Amino acid sequence: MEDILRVEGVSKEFPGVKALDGARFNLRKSEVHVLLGENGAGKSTLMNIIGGVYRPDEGQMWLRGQPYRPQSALDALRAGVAVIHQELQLCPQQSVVENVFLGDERRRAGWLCKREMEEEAENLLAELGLQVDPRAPVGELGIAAQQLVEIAKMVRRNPDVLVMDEPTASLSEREVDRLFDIIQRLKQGGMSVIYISHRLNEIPRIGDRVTVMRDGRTIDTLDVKTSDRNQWIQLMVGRELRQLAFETVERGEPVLSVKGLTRKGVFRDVTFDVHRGEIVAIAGMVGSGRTEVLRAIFGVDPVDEGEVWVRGRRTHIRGPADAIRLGFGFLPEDRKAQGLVLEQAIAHNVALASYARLGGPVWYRGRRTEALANSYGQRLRIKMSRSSERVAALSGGNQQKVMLARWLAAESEILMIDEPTRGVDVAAKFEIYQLLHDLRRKGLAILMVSSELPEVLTLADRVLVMREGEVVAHLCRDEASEEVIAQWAMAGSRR
Amino acid sequence: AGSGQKTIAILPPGMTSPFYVQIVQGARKIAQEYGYKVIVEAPPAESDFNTQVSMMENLVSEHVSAIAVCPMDDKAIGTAIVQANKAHIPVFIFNGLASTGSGNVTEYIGYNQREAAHKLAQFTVQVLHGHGNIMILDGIPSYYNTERVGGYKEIINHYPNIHIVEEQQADWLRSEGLSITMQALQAHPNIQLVYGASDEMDIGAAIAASQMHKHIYTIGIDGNPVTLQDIQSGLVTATIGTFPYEMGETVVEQMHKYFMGQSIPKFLETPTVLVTKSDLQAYESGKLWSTPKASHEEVQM
Amino acid sequence: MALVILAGALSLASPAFRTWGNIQDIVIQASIVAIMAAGQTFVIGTGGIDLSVGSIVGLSGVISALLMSTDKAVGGMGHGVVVAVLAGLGVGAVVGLFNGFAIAKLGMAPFIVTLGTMEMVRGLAYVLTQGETIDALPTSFDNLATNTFLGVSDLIWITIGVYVVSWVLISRTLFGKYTLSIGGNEFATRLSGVRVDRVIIGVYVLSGVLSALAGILLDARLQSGISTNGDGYELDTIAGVVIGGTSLSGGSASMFGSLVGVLIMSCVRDGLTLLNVNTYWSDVVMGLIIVLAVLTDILRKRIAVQRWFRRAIVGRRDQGEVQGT
Amino acid sequence: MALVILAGALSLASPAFRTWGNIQDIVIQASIVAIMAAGQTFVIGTGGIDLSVGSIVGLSGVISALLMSTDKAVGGMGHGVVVAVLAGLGVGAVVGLFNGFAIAKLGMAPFIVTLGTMEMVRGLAYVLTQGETIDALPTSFDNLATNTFLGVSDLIWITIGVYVVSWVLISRTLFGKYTLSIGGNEFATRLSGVRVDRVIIGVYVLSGVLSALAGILLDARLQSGISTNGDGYELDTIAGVVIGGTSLSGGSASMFGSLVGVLIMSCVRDGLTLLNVNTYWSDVVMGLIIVLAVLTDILRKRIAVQRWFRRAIVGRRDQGEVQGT
Ligand SMILES: Nc1ncnc2c1ncn2[C@@H]1O[C@H](COP(=O)(O)OP(=O)(O)OP(=O)(O)O)[C@@H](O)[C@H]1O
Ligand SMILES: Nc1ncnc2c1ncn2[C@@H]1O[C@H](COP(=O)(O)OP(=O)(O)OP(=O)(O)O)[C@@H](O)[C@H]1O
Ligand SMILES: [Mg+2]
Ligand SMILES: [Mg+2]
Repeated sequence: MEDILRVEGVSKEFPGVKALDGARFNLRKSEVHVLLGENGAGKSTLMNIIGGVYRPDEGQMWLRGQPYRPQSALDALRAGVAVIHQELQLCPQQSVVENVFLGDERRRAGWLCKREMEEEAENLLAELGLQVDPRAPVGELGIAAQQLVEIAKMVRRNPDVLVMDEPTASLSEREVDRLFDIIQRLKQGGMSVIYISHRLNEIPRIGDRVTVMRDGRTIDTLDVKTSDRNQWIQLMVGRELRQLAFETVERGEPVLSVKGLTRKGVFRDVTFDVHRGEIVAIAGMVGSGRTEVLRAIFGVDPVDEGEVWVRGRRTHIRGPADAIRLGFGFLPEDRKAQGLVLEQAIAHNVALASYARLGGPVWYRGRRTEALANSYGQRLRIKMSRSSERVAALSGGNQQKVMLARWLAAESEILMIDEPTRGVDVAAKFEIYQLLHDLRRKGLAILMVSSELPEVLTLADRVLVMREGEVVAHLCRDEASEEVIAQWAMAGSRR
Repeated sequence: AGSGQKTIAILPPGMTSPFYVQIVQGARKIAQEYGYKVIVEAPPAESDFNTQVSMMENLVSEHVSAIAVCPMDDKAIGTAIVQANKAHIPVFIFNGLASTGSGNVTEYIGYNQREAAHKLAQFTVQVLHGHGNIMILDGIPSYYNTERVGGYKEIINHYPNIHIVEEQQADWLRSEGLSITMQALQAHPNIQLVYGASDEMDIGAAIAASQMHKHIYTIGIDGNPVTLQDIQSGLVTATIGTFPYEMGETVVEQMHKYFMGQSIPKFLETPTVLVTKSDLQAYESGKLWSTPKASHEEVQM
Repeated sequence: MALVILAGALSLASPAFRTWGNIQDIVIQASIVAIMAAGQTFVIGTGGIDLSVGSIVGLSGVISALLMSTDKAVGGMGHGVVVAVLAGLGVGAVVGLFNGFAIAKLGMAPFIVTLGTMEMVRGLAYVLTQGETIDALPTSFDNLATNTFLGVSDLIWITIGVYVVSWVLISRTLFGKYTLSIGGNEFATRLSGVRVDRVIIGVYVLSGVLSALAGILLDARLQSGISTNGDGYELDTIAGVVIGGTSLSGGSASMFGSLVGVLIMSCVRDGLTLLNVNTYWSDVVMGLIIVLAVLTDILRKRIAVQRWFRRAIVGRRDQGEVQGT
Repeated sequence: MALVILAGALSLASPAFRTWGNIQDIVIQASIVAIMAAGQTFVIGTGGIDLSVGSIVGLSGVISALLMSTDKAVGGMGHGVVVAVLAGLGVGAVVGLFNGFAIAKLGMAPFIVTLGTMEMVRGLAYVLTQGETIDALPTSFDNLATNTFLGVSDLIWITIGVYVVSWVLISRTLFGKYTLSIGGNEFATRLSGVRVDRVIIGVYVLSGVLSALAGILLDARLQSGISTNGDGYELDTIAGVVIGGTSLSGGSASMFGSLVGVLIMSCVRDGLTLLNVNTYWSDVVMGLIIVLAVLTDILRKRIAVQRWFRRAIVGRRDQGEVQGT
């Protein structure tokens, strides 16, 4: 088979980091080529070079046998290379249609064909399983819906080479299935896809070949059919990962009790407990209201009815500050928009919720802050050169670890985590699982939302399933399986 | 101070109005005759007191031979005058007869603003035959505005049948004068005369009236060349001729006398005349100019 | 909305407010700033800001006036009206080009670039006039401000024309779409293959040209070119645009809103004159109105957002259990 | 950097520039705006903007002057200097509180809120003075502007004090950290339990108080309270802050940079006076300097980065290094 894209010896250095160090890579026509690597291995950087966003310091690329040197995203798009970036790149105030068609609008005689574009966008998104008003501003959609819009935007351009950088990081099973159907179809139509993901169980379902990267270098390329998961992990992290086996922990008294919580039009009559030493997971489809429940408990959104009890006391949380004083920690799903102060130091982002504990309500203690960040950096293996570096310079997975570090540092007793391992590599994922388990053993109460069912099953003592704003099932560990959860999540939701 | 050539500084509050441009031109002409070097400095905005004070301080530290300043505010300039005094640089105030907050001024040269306003008020009474409705356009709050508007009202208030139906601030600007007058003429169609505390505001009022096809009297103070043309064309009714060009000449004349060791009065009042279409030519030819006379401090009321 | 309430209140308070002549006057007075606000709306739509608009009014007004004035004493050159107007518009375009280039190509912050050009351009206007008023403009030109067509002033027609064109541009053309996309997320827009630099330059040129047009019309209205013309209008235009509902962070634009915003301010000024409010108090009232206008808007939107949210959910759930809170 | 080059060039061009007295003059002249710029730096650090600072200078100056003036004719009340100064500062705090409240609690855009208060506060100053200059201030007060300590003017000492405190606040306290964090990502900061509203209100109050201080010092310098004082200073302070390297989009702040930025502008004005540049040209030069100062800074950063890290970065606005299309 012919190579449509070939990359040889590409290097790229950022202030203080060598992100790529002689990476090579080849993409055949009509294949789905999976790119694997730990957080910070250089995958996104390589894709940015292919997509014309960065210029390589060294190295060469060929597209369809011709030298390929894109100077801008426009050049790449013109050459038939489209990139769905890891961090969402949408215009929040613009409508769904406007985003889907941005830069490639349908026109007739110079005038925009609004109606046609709306219809096409609606159809395309429906195929991906998203039913939204195409005229609604994208910023008002949840992150999963935004992800689908971003996918639709680039798929619509029908490029020869489509790069997908962690497209499924915030999607739940149903959307992933649909996406894979679409990828299969595109592949049959002759498109070549570079697919990046940290969800290893997706690879056999979608991939033809796998290339593993480590520390900016290409380690090896394997055929998916003739290799297995352990091999990939071995190549990625350079060692075997031991199997996770968590012993169950004696659960203590209830720490958080939610009774009949209702936010009109969003979720209704949500009731559950979380005990000390317990992990409760909320599963459900995208848009089922899981995130909103966490936000409401944390005092970000107002609630219309219902009570929140903490350690046997009724509470009135009016804002995050109140919640944090009660021992809550909340890790939002959209780390870029809601989690991180991107242009500021890693240390600041780690310490943001615990400054007052570091040095009282007045003074900022620079050295203690950095020491704190460094110690969590080591514990969570955050790949960074210095803790005074900007968070924006970290790879996606490492940014996620910084977010987690913030709440660990704040010594929260009730941790609410929305998608704990979004964009985190396997090794780190295991580390985070281990960590959450350790926290549980120390007596924390953990409430998490996850769209990855294996993750839910690995971690959770109990599973709540939400559908259309209501809790439809309480499952204990033994009752829960992927099939049962999926059934509850989807039952009756077909329109 | 250079050994041979003397350097003098002229500090108007702004160089964007024709009035000060005329003064500077007059001053430059005489300075050239006497062989003085002239520095002209003005802040970008006519309300920036601090910058004017700063500019004067800079000139003091440059040791110019004499400074003529038209202060934006007679009190605020005090600090700078004190500094000039310390450096033994004589200070002349032009276009103002009100004594400054502190410091010693060598000579005040200016016309009597209040008296000029009186002349306009008398003209108003005359053309309206003692009864009618009038409107006043104020400038930015300052000594000049206080004197010109206060002086005008002093006389008008004696005539109970003349009503001031509107008084608005037009910031010394033609464009503001225009729009405010338009609005006012809508609200009070019976306005017969508009008094602008400066020519530019008054011309704005005149344009507004002509665009609304209304025939009203429009009167102002300054006597700028542009205004004179508008009087010629019948747009504007009258102004107070204040001889800015001649005032500029006088300033340098007085400096020269001072350098020569001649005695000069503390207060020197330059003449003003009411200019209408009939005596326009006489004013323009300078025939109406009379020698400035020693005077007294103008006290704010 | 706010405009209607305001107009109603003022009509009640002062009968003179209600007259057709007065309404037309308000619009005429607003027209100069309104034309500039149309350009500023585009600029703010990209998330930028153009502080140089006021001084462009001064400079292009002065240059046009110099070219067509017949008064040699002030430097008048006696050219034709058409030449003068085109030159004036050209000046606006050049300043806009400079702004756009520095912002798009050199990556400078719009605020600081246009602050710099504001000073430079104003200075040039002073240099050219040396503080003199440029008068003796051709009558045919002066008439621009007084002529009417179908009983409505030419100035109003021009303003309407500018807004119709601007509205078409912003909502019906790619240029408009890209303008707002850039304001929403410049990087994403660039990644989508849009020539962001060209759009940004275009937006500033447009703002420059419209300001120049405003400057020329102001000449006609004042029957002269004055270097201080338009001083401070930058804040008026921005206030108008923001009162009209366009967010300063970019990404959205309401052309009609900008027009209304400028009209509100003009209405208030006019109302204050008509009600004979003390000069010293009028600034206080003006400031209050600005704050209140935006505040009502915010409160109104909050309610609207709540409503939208409910609708979205109801649509999704096919359930009728949502009631007003 | 730019300041050093500039000062060097001016020293060469005009020997008078080099004198100690002149340098001190420049700093004194800059001090009023510099004090305001310190407050503005905090505000801009949160991603906001405070346009009301100039009019606070006017109002608090007028109120202080009225309280301590011994001239009954203009409304002087003859209170003590301390009372007057405290009242003046209080006025600044109240206006800041109003701004902060409207922005933090009502969610209004800083630009529009402070534009509104700018008008209102200026109007109040007019109302209080009715256009009169308030003089006859106590000598002990006037001396503030002329006294020296260790041969250096009190004004300079106060400015230094303000900057030292501001620097400590921004870089050594949580208030400062939170200020910049809000500018970087307000929502994320709120989610981390920071009482964002309080910080924002604090920032505007600080800006108001520092502006009030500037207004009181300006009174001392001008030996009188004048309602138009501080007119247009809002743009000067913002320009100073931005020239100093603080980004208008918030999240960063360079206190030292703001001081340097204001000094650069003051230097240029002074230099233009000393070099006897035609008044009409000085605005042009001033504008040019603003643009060039920021431009050299951008280029310098680019070159430095390129040097250290080879050809890595082509340089683009927000995302660091996307190439122009
Ligand atoms: N703009 C940047 N400035 C500085 N350093 C950067 C920048 N972008 C990436 N890096 C660094 O380059 C390295 C590679 O990052 P990259 O984003 O390519 O990783 P990745 O393989 O995509 O990881 P992940 O799976 O977490 O997304 C990381 O160490 C990261 O910190
Ligand atoms: N498939 C969809 N159809 C219609 N609207 C959707 C869909 N997905 C998301 N939305 C909109 O986005 C909002 C938030 O979406 P988000 O993805 O955050 O879901 P969520 O309710 O937080 O649940 P989860 O955390 O399970 O994804 C929803 O309230 C809804 O308005
Ligand atoms: Mg990545
Ligand atoms: Mg969610």
